[in-house]
Amino acid sequence: MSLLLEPSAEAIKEKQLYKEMGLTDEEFALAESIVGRPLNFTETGLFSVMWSEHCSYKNSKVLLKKFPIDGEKVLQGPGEGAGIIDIEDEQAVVFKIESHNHPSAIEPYQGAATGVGGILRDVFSMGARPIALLNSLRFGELQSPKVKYLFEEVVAGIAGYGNCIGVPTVGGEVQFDPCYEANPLVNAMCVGLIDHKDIQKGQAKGIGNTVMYVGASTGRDGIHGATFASEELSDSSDEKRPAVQVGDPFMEKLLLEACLEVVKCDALIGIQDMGAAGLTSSSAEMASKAGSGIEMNLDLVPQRESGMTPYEMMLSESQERMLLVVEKGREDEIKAIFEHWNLHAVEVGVVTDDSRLRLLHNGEVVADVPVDALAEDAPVYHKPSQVPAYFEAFQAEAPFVPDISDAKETLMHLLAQPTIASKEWVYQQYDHMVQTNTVVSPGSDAAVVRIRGTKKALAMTTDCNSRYLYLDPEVGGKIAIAEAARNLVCSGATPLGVTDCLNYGNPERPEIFWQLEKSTDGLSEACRVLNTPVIGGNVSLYNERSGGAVYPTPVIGMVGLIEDVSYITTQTVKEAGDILYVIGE
Amino acid sequence: MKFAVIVFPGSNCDADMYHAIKDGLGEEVEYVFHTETSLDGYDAVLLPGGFSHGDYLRSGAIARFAPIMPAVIEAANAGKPVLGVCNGFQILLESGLLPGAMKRNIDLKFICRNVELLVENNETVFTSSYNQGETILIPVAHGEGNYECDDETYEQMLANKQIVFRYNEHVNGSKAQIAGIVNERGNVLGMMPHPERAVDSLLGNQQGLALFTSILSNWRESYVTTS
Amino acid sequence: MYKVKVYVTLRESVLDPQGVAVKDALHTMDYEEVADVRIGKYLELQLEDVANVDERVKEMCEKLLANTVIEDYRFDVEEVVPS
Amino acid sequence: MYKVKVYVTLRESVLDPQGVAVKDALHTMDYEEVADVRIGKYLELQLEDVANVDERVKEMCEKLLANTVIEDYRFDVEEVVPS
Ligand SMILES: Nc1ncnc2c1ncn2[C@@H]1O[C@H](COP(=O)(O)OP(=O)(O)O)[C@@H](O)[C@H]1O
Repeated sequence: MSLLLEPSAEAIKEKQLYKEMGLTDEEFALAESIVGRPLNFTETGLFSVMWSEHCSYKNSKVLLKKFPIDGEKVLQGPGEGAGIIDIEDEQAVVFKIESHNHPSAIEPYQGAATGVGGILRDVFSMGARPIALLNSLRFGELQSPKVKYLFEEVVAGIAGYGNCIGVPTVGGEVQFDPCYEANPLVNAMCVGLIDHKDIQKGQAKGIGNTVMYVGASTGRDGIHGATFASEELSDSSDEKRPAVQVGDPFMEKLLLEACLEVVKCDALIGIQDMGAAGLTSSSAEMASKAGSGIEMNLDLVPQRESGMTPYEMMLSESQERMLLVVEKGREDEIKAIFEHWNLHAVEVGVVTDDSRLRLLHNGEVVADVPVDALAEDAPVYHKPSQVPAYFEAFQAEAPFVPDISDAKETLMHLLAQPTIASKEWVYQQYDHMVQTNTVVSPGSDAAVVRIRGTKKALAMTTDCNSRYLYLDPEVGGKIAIAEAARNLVCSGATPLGVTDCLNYGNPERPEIFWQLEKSTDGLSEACRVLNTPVIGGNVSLYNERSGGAVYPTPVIGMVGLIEDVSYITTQTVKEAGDILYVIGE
Repeated sequence: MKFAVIVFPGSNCDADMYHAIKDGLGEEVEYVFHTETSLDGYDAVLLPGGFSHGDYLRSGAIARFAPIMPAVIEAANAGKPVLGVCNGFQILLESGLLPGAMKRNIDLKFICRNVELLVENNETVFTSSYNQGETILIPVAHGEGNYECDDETYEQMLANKQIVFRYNEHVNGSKAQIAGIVNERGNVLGMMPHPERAVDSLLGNQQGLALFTSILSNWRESYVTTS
Repeated sequence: MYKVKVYVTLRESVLDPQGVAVKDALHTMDYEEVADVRIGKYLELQLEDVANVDERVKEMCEKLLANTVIEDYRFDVEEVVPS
Repeated sequence: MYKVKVYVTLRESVLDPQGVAVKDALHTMDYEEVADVRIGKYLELQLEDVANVDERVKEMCEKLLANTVIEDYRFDVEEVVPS
């Protein structure tokens, strides 16, 4: 859309155009009252994307508050790109999981690939070197050609990105169930390693400091991706094509190496990935966290296409971009580092003292709104909750007792289930060895990655049995945490903490909200008991199509510390004559 | 002995190669960025795996024009050992230091696992610590390792004993299951499998170490004879 | 018999990392005149005689050969008389 | 300005694994008429005005765009008048 064709403030209000961007009448009125005047098209766009569920957690905030987030070892809890936990010797582990469900449903290869790219940026924008990737995938039954296609392409996309950038994909899980037929789940997790002194925050501190843009130029791809992720999929979703981006892992590799050099330079004040809601979220959040404002001149933003409007630039989700705040006068030091990697860092704005996000374009102010309103003051909802009928029916049933006459046959039958069968086909496509630190490769309970130069290693796993959660979300939630912890302990590790990705249906339906409530209760309690604080995560709601929601699927990513590599244990039987024990009840 | 590991934009096994030399072999090693133009002072040159320039267009096609490449070619012509692994092999093919070309794996999928290799020629500076005909286990990790050359080239290589490693099984569709070849002079080796991933007992496989010890002992010998 | 040529290209607003890399490489090689490079796929199909050949090729493109979420396609059909 | 279209294809004697896979997929989808598929690259280049344009494009193909060990190439150069 050209600038001249953009609807006026009056038209947006009269024709309720904000609804198309995902804002309700009340939300639009609230935004208007905060700003104190009618909103133009760009400003309406800023609010709609920042107040989407994906960015604001407006429906899930009340539930996330229940998670235990503190612990003696937690250096960074939820709120930054990724959480951080101390592992002694001035080192720390950084990790986070994120969903890319909706893009993967529409363009599975690129959707999955850019999911990996995004989670990597979350970790290296903290200053950490990514040392491992994991993933958690859910599809319908493999009999359907469409599901096969999605499965093959998602796996190829994850492989394509991770292999190219050179971070080993060391673990994950795959589940097949009809409830994921139209709405596959693609969650990616990244684990990084950092020295305490290199820890970065995404903050725009210091009035007068320079805001710089690095990485790929901005195009019209992925405009409004965050809003798209906060809607139910429908048949017209396939038409929402611009919401899909193409990833460039090569660019990301250069960005990764350059950023890890930049974090060692004290001219750097803050750095944040341009993830969901791109320039909008990175600038508003960096300013809001620091209590400052940002003024940006959009004419200076590197653009891939001509004639881009402020709306398009601010909402684009082009991949492989970062926003930096740099000490005034020292921009050249930063530029030199990026140039070494053939990347250009561009000055696009300054940090201001008025707590506003002000955008200039062709010499005019095209948006001027309070940063806190965008970043923190999004409305918070506590949706109605109701026990689903199916749950009461299940509770009334007598416990199922399997009738097994031929144990061998039952075992063979179980092993033939795609969900249970070997996932070698998947992880053979992932380079799980690059960086030469993978001590335990995919195929065991948890993956183990040694920390070079020390005796330590990290164990990591992703887990969630969503059927248990469907049958009983509270107990199922506890089981998910306990399973992850057991996988780590069996590998020789002490669990350190959790990152979670809450994949659910439409929270506006009371039964779905009930699943969310109950399962977060269960997850929270298990985390408390096992002393594994939740240091970050992601929420993906509206995972349904034509009325059918996915099972409640809170994917748990857990990382544990192995103090000495000699403690590492694997799950395979070692020798004939060894004795088997059963521990527990 | 001093090794150079060339770092192209997009190389991602450069650190693995570095550690294989430093920690596995215990020799001197330095990174050399692709924008450098000299390899003076290095006794051997290593081109690591990865996705140089994203492997866009064709793997290795763009990297072969890097400013460092004339120095690599010079080192090869001077008889220094030059080893290209995976993407490094692809770059050696594209630059013409080795014959043939790479295509996508026959089943079009990236493949990462341990494979058995047959040491078909242990009379090279890279393989003298292996036994002739020995089978070794070395990991592969590639999407384009399907080696192709015309029959004439193949016959020539066979006659010159340029085929150094073959896969013991069908891995990627390579002509005659070729996994690694040397140039006529025998000082430039390109191979798809990653010996640098198999040098550390903690990771469960040290069968790649002999390749590096071969380079070292041959260098020592030549050093003794020439000086 | 038909000989069909299919051209699959990335949609205009879609990032083409390959094209950018090749352009940069050509610049380093002193082909400064190169202002833009876009890389797509070129497919040659041999088809046996069949009714509605254009219609069928269009279907193949939509369903398999192009990913219309990010790619455009066009094709030419040429009838060939087997010699 | 010139608009150049470059077609890079695997040599006929070289097996094309991608082409085979696409042919098989089309057969499974009941496009039985497909006798053969070959997959190559299609590049569109925009060039600024330059002398010896054909000569230069040929060089670019030989040096970078095609690997003549296994690939053939051809190209068309079209002069365009910038509007
Ligand atoms: N998507 C995936 N990516 C990488 N590894 C995977 C993936 N799915 C499964 N794996 C690996 O396969 C092994 C078995 O997985 P799974 O069947 O989920 O086992 P478990 O039930 O014991 O966790 C694990 O080591 C796991 O890491």
